[in-house]
Amino acid sequence: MNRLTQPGWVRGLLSLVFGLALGSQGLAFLQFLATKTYNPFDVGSWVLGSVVAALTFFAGAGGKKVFHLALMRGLGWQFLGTLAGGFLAEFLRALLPDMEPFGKFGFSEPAWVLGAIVGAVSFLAGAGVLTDWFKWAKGESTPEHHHDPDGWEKYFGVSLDHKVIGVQYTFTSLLLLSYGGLFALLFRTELAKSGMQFLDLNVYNTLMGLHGMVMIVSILLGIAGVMNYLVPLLLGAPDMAFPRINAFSFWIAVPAAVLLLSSMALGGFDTGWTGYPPLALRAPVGIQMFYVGVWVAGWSSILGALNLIVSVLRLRAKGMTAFKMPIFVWAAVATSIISLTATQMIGLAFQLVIFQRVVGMPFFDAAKGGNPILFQHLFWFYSHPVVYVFILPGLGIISELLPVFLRKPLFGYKWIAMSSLAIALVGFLVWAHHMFASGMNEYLRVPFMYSTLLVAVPTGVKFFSWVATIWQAKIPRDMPTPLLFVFAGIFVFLLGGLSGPPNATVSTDLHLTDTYFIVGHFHDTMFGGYVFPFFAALYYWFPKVFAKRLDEKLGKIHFWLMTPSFIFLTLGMMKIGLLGMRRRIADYDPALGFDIWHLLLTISAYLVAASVLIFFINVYKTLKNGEPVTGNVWNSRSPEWQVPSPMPAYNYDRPFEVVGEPYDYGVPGSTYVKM
Amino acid sequence: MRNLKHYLAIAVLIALVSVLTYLGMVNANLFPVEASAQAVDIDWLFNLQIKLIAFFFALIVVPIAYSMAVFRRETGDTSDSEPIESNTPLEIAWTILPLILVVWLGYIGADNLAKINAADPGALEINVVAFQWKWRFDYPQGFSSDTLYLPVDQQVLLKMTSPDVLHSFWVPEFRVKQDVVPGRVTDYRITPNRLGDYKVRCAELCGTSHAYMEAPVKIVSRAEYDQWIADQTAIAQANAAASAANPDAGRGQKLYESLGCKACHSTDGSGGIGPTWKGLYGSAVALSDGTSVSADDAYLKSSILEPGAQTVASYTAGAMPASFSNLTDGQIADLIEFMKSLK
Amino acid sequence: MEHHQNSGNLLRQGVNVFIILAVLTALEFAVAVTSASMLLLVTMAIIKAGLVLWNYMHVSKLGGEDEGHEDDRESYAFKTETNRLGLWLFLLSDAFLFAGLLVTRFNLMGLTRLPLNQTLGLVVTSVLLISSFFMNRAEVQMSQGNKKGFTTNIVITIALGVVFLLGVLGVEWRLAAAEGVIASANAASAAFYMMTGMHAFHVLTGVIFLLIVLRNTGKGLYNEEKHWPVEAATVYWHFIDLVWIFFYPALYLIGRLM
Amino acid sequence: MSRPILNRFLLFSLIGIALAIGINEITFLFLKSEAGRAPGQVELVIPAGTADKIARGEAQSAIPANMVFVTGDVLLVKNEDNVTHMLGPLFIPAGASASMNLDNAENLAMSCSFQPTKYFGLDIREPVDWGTRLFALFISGIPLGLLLALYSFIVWPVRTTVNSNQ
Ligand code: HEA
Ligand code: HEA
Ligand code: HEC
Ligand code: CUA
Ligand SMILES: [Cu+2]
Repeated sequence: MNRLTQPGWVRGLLSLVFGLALGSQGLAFLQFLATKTYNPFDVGSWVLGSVVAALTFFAGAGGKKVFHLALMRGLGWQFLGTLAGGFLAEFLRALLPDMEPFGKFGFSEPAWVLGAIVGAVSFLAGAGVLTDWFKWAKGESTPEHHHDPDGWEKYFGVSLDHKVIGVQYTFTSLLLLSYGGLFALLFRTELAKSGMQFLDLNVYNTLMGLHGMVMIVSILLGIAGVMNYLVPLLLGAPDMAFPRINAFSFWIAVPAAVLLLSSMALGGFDTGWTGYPPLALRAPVGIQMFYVGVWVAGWSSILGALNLIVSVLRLRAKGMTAFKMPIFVWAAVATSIISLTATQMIGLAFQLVIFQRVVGMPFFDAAKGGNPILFQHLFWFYSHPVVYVFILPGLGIISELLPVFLRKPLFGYKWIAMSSLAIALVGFLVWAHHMFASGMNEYLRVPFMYSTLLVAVPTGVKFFSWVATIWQAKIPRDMPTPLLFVFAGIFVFLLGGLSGPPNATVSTDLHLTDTYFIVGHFHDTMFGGYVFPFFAALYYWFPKVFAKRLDEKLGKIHFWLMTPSFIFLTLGMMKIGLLGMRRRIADYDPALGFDIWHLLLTISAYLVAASVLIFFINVYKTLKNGEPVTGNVWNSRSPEWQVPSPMPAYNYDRPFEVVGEPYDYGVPGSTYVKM
Repeated sequence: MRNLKHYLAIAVLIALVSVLTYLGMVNANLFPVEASAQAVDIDWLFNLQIKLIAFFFALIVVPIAYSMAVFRRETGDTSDSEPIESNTPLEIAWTILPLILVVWLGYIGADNLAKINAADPGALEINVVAFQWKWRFDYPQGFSSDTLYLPVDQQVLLKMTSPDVLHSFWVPEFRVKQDVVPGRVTDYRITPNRLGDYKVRCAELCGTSHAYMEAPVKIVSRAEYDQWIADQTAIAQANAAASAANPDAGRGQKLYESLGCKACHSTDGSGGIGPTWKGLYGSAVALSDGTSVSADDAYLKSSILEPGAQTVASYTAGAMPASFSNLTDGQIADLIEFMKSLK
Repeated sequence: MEHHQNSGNLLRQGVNVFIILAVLTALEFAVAVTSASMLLLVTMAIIKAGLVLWNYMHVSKLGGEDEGHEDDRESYAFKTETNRLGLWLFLLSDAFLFAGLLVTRFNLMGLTRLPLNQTLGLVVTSVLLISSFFMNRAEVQMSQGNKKGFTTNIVITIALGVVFLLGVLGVEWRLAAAEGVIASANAASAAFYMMTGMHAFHVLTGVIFLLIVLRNTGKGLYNEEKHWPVEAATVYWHFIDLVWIFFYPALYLIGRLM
Repeated sequence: MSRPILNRFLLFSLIGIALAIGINEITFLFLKSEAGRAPGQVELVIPAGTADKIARGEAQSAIPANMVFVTGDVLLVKNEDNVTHMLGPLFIPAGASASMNLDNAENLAMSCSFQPTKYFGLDIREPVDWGTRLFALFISGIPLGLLLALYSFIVWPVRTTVNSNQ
């Protein structure tokens, strides 16, 4: 860590400013060449400029050495690969009759698509993620383990250690959270007042759609981070079952994120995160980067889930039967079942649109026998279950932390475990509740209403069990930050969950669909089910990872700034939604009288962002000045806390054995694991 | 016995908080006025939902808050809480009861859906075309309108379709929403029951100007409606007669209305998403690359066929759909003839 | 496992299964040409899939009997079992992709089908089926340490795989286009090209996988005890066959001619 | 997955589906719409004297101006009038009949000689056939079954081999 604190910082900051200026204005200039209008404040250019700035920052801070890092190599190769793929496609097109090579954004659209794919693969090859596999194919053997460099460098290189990968995931997730949040702040500022202020309509739509998808990818990486770090530790395994696939799953998400953001430079897209055709067929080339980016990120989910399920099934410690697994492991398995299978459907849906745009296969063109509704079915077959992917690990964290802080067993452990599976499995058959107004088969709306409402039952079981856990527990006086976030998570998720059934009954949904009520609903569920528990997890396991404890005072400021403003934000959204505020509009009718509401919502959005900024400051300060703590900070029974922090390379030097129940706090003489 | 006291206390508190939450929500002015018979049914279901929400909100929040207040750890106490593991009958109860509840709610929901879908065979049928980014209402009398006039207390059946992308028909005061899907006709049944002016607001993201895709709805008395129909029919006939005099421009005007050019181009010099057509023909048009061209037949034709090729200064390139490139030469000639007539 | 059985038994089992599969395929063809009962066709496809899963892909090895080395997590047997689980989960995931393609096909075409060349369809289907038979032979030989037999059989499998690819991409696509099944003309045709294309892509990766295994066998990397990559390639290859067992009726047999 | 677990899932899926049959069909009674039937043959009779009536300008016709069909229906038009009638592509001489297959879900307005408005509306919808109903059962029944099955493992545990590797 200390490398980051040396004067490199100063160099880094200077390079950051330089990179930002160069990146944004360079892109604005390229745009000038293409469109003959020069706009130095173009939002897209600035966003991509900030990507360049991040790179120059690290280059400046780390000096020459940085270019040896896998991350930098990978990005360089992705750039070259994109060019190579693009030129290859243009060359092939030049051979065909009646094809004009090159287009508005330099390459023509097919060339961009091929370039994007080749670029992503080049990233992986260039970073060195595929090296071992190439060797295996050639029949060479490779060492079982790789040695990671010391210090911060290991986080920028290809490591096979699940703990390093977990941190890499989490860091990337926070970076994307900042991007997504920044987009939200931009368009929220635009919405503060009716009329168009400083964004144009297409940029608004692009920011809004990217906000959605970048946040979703951020969540996927965030849960992958927590699961990667924790699950092997909880199982007592030295690593995941397939460390190389694990590294692959993480690294493929990096070019995916770059692709997603690069859609801004290629004209953006105006479809929102759902990317419905036929609108998507008319969107600028940017939508292709969006599709390809999500498609690539999907492989990260699929392979990560595969790895996790195998690890849980094969690598449990001695004595760890199904109902003695930590509850978080149950949640992780349930989540992974969804990611493993359903993700293929969004991949397919996007693939079909990509092919329709590039090759003209008319899957969604009604005039040629296509069906736009088909896309929605394929899309939601993934995108509904995925909302449970977001929350199950979060709810697992809640269930994991409550007993530790309340010193009381988890009430109804088995019921909570089965509820995770139940939510995941039932969640597979409810997807069409997003399509109640779409003109789908009339008759099927009712069974989908039933199945959707059924999800309330296992979710309810979780809530009731938490309540019973909390009931009569000795709740600590000082309220440690992780516990605060757990309580807020329960509360906010309750708000989100209870706003679900009105969407599920068809006739009320016909009023609610595509309004800010839905926007309020899903921000509550995602924050309550993911963001709040995720922060709880960060505060809770930070001492395990870095052997330093985050500052409590800043933590509490973070909490008390974030929670009320966030709750106000979403309840306000629900209110104006009910009154007639449509979603995905850049401007609204002043006659509706929403101006004041929107202004308040924008202010609360800024407060939420400020609280996250405080969290970042806390992390930075702690890493720099924090006192080392190596012990069982929270007095937990869980195995990872029974050994000193930080964890050594292959976790436990001797395998442990499970001899009791995981959450028997307060039961005299009981232990969970024998080290 | 000590516990009984606590259970009684939270039971009372839950009841209290449920009622207060419910009252708070129904008095928070959450809904626009009800302007259709369907809205009345839907709001009934909303009210039921609010009751459930209030109850379950209280059921979860009250015991947690109560524990925080009452069972807080004494300062200096470092012992563990009393270990209560699990209680299977209780778990079964709070699985089965919500299960029964949601099945019942599903049944209520289906019943409610059936009510709002109930078809009146005598419903007035109007065709609706939604396109980027305008609504057009085609009345059975053979004219179209930008405003949806509806007689009060009669069911209407809107037959909706779109030539381009998905849109969604929503009048918040009617509650019901229905997507408009290219390549098929979707139905929207509503029985307006309150006089007044409302707006259709497109509720499905349909591209750049989705935010502005609104159209007025007027619910008027039967007599007013009949009068309006008569007026419109007369105007339509007069127009037909006028265009009979200059048949090409007349056909052009029809195309102007039916193709949707009207959505963006005005004929009276006022602004819009695209430049006005008034006085366009023969004028010098300043383009965004700094040059200027004369708006002759060739230029106009290419502007229609390839809107992206030359962009008029201060307008967004690509805002005009490229989907008009399949117009025939004859249709384009008619359109240009119509532009010529707009001096 | 296989060590206990003699090679004659295994060969006979492979042949028997193959014969049943062949007869069912012929029956499918006959049923479709005469009456096209969807229910019957789907039932037959499920039976065929079951046979392949059970006898060629050895689904029972999954979590079935443990190989008794649980305590030694560094052992080859333990790792193989772990790898096997991973591979099957991957196939499960991939199966969702193909299921999605089937959904797409039925959504866009309903109970109609495209004017495809029936004879050619039957021929490529048979080629893939026969390749599965030889793949099974190859695996049996490997588990008995007969590298030469293995090599012969795997070469035949690869050759049949290439023939299948040429048959679909080179001949079928061309004939279909001549019949008016053109990808950009209508959604149904597009679905046809997407399905066969995605399947062919998997066949291609399968062929590459087999080539790698073949080469590494030559280098002496596998023996009758330790040959996980061979098993993986085998299971993957049969999976591709399994997919086609459903694609064939979906594309060629089910529904009225458009 | 071991056999007892699998059996439990299967058993409860069946229970779930059985319950769902009740739930679905009761609600179906409420929602029963015009399209809630299987495809079949629909007969339309043009009564004698229709042409005369139209010629006289009598607005009322015995035939509805709009009809709802489901895909797969066959519309059989019997002409009992004494003149030839037309319906869209159909040409029906006096006393004869003609039929039309309605294969695609669409909303048609066909020109027609036996309606005062000279127009006949055909609203062809997807039928609620057995396939749709089975799908509906699947959608509501399977989740219910899964839910019950999962919790049943707690209330009536099974002996499993999943944990036997310990
Ligand atoms: C983390 C994410 C998450 C979660 C957990 C949920 C949970 C639920 N969601 Fe949500 N939803 C989204 C994210 C999420 N959703 C997103 C992102 C969208 C919009 C996508 C887009 O269009 O962009 C959406 C949209 C959405 C729609 C479509 C709305 C529309 O566009 O028309 C519907 C409709 O049914 C719905 C329903 C539900 C239901 C019933 C639940 C249930 O799971 C909730 C269950 C929980 C409870 C009910 C509370 C606790 C239970 C009890 C206390 C027991 C007793 C209660 C009862 C018996 C009622 N959601
Ligand atoms: C996890 C998912 C997630 C999260 C966390 C958020 C967070 C926020 N969202 Fe999000 N939102 C979605 C998922 C999410 N959203 C989705 C899926 C959609 C639908 C999109 C669509 O319709 O297509 C949506 C849509 C959506 C809309 C509707 C837009 C529209 O329909 O037109 C709005 C409007 O207010 C909104 C607001 C916000 C705000 C204010 C936050 C705030 O909480 C954000 C707070 C800010 C941060 C968390 C970042 C803070 C950090 C910094 C500022 C640090 C500075 C930077 C550096 C250090 C580099 N969101
Ligand atoms: C969605 C909005 C939209 C619709 C619908 C639309 N246009 Fe346009 N049109 C524009 C915009 C914006 C411009 C200016 C930008 C440009 O030149 O590309 C334009 C420019 C033009 C021009 C050049 C005008 C000039 O001042 O030089 C012509 C001619 C034209 N449109 C014809 C048509 C015709 C004919 C139709 C209908 C068949 C039509 N437009 C429909 C938005 C639209
Ligand atoms: Cu039309 Cu939005
Ligand atoms: Cu959903």
